[in-house]
Amino acid sequence: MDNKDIKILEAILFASGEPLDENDLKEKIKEKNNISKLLQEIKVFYKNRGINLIKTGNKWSFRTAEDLSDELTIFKTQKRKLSRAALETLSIIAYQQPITRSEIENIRGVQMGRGSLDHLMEIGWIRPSGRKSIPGKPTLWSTTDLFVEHFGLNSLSDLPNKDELKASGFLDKRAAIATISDLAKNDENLQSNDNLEQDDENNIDDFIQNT
Amino acid sequence: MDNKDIKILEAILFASGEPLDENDLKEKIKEKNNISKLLQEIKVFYKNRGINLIKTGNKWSFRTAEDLSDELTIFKTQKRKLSRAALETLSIIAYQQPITRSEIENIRGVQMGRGSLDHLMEIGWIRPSGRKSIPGKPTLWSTTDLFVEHFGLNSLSDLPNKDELKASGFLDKRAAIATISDLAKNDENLQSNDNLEQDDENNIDDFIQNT
Amino acid sequence: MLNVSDTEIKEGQFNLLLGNFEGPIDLLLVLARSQKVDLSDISISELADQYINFINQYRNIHIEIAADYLVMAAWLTYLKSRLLLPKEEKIDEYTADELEEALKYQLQRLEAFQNISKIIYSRPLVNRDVFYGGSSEGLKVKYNINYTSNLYDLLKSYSQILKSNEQVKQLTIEYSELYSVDQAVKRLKGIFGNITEWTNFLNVIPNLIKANKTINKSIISSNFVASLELSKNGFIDLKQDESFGNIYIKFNQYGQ
Repeated sequence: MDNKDIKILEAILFASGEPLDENDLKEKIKEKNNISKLLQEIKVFYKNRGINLIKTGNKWSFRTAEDLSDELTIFKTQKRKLSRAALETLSIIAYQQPITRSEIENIRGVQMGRGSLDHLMEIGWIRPSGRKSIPGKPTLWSTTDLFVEHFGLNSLSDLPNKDELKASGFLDKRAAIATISDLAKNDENLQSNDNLEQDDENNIDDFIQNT
Repeated sequence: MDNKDIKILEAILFASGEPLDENDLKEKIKEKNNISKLLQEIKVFYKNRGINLIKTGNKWSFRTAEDLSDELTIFKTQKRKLSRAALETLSIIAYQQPITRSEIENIRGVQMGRGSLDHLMEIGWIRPSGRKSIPGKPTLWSTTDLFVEHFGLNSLSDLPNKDELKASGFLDKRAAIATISDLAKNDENLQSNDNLEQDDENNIDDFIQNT
Repeated sequence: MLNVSDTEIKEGQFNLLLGNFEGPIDLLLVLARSQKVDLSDISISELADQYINFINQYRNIHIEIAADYLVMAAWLTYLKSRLLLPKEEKIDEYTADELEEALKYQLQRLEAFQNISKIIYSRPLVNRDVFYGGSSEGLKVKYNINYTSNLYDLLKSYSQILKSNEQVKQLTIEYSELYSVDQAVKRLKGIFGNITEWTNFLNVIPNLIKANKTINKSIISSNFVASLELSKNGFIDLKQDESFGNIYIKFNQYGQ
């Protein structure tokens, strides 16, 4: 192989040890217009080796091959397992983003376990991404680039079984059993009917609005 | 290439990032007697690539091709976390901007270390934004667009308000032990509030960190 | 993964069991799977029975059950009764069929996401299954400092400030004018003789001090709790003819 550009790309990707943006890689080579083709060539070259070239989002990196997971457990640094709740919450956000907390709760049929969202955010897999224009302007949550990278996805459209879920109507943000909570609310209303009106002491302590 | 042993050797040499003893490598593969032959094969395979397999003494390692070292400089980012003091100052400015230095000190209950604001300004996350019309005309501080961008926000109004912080688990009092260590950290912080930067000693585990 | 078998229920670990579920719908889903048919074919009426039995058995061993589980039990009872009725006029804004459909949808959707979350987590994860590596030895390296503090750190930091500012420095417990259950029990015992006929509960409680709603509420609720206590001990009888209807109270002359 005599292509100097390929050698340069390999060396940089190898030495950096972290995903690199295609645009930054371009800067390093001569035939800048060839960048995609060259990267593709390298990818093919390593296809069946112990190291693979992977693209996630717009970034490229060398990683150990997927099928060697069992042989490489010595390198494993993941210490804690995600809870089932956190994992379900993460998947719902991934497929339904951007989504509000109460929409997530509606799907799971349970109030968000404490720590779920902040925990996922601490790991760096989700982020707030704007607010929904409904009363209360609740925060919308989305996944991050790090999520895409960590789960080895090319992009969000690469999420497994997405079409299937869509076809089944499970990606509609339909409040399925809003009816249940409606009922619960009705009960509340009936109970407090005996002219004991509730004080409207809502606890809104909205810091941003105060400032 | 169908040789699993070769794949394993490549992956281990790649992931470890440092020279490995031939005898240790032997342990990881099936055809232990083949080790020298396999390593030789890999060496030949990478001969003209951007990455070479090198033997020094009895140890093997991948490194970038020698003929590239002269012309290639790569940039690596050194990751650093803000000190707790700087982070607190920044978060107060983010939520309460525009705000004066003494107002920040008031909220934190501690005098601001010299250079705290300068440091944040140097990074480019805060900027002076006019003066407050009270005696002394103190400078008011606000966050910059770069701040919004770095923290992955669409706009400042994306910052969760107090109720949302609570709902997302940020205001949870966790285990008693955590609370005690938080208190301990508070003390620490009071003692060393001049200490602006702190190295990567964050508690987020490597799973998250190493990427 | 979660297996609710009878044996599990009979053995002592039962009281830990509810903690295995992520809420009522999750429990329902596990029960539904035990019917071993496609989720769209499950019998909602049977499912309602299963759920209510489960909750009742659970309650025998472990009194505290989160309110949302109880709300679900009540709702299922309601749904079941609606399903049993002949298909008649619309009583409510939803027909029984619509409610049944909505429940099935909710179950199927949750199941879909539970499966997805397993699929996603079984993907090759960085630092669990696949690894970055490499070494920059041999290349010239220049470093730029990159501050990695992220939004999480920022919010955490701000939350710490909010928390520490909220910490109560000194706690003073103020005198409460709320009406206590003890007071109510004493008072009700004092007027037993007068309540020989069924009397509206609201008529036996002291005049409400209209100025303060909170105190009014406390009077009503402590009298209600007191009357439950007294009826449990056999001093009085209580009755209510319909849901949310008036509550009637009567002295039980055969009581202690």
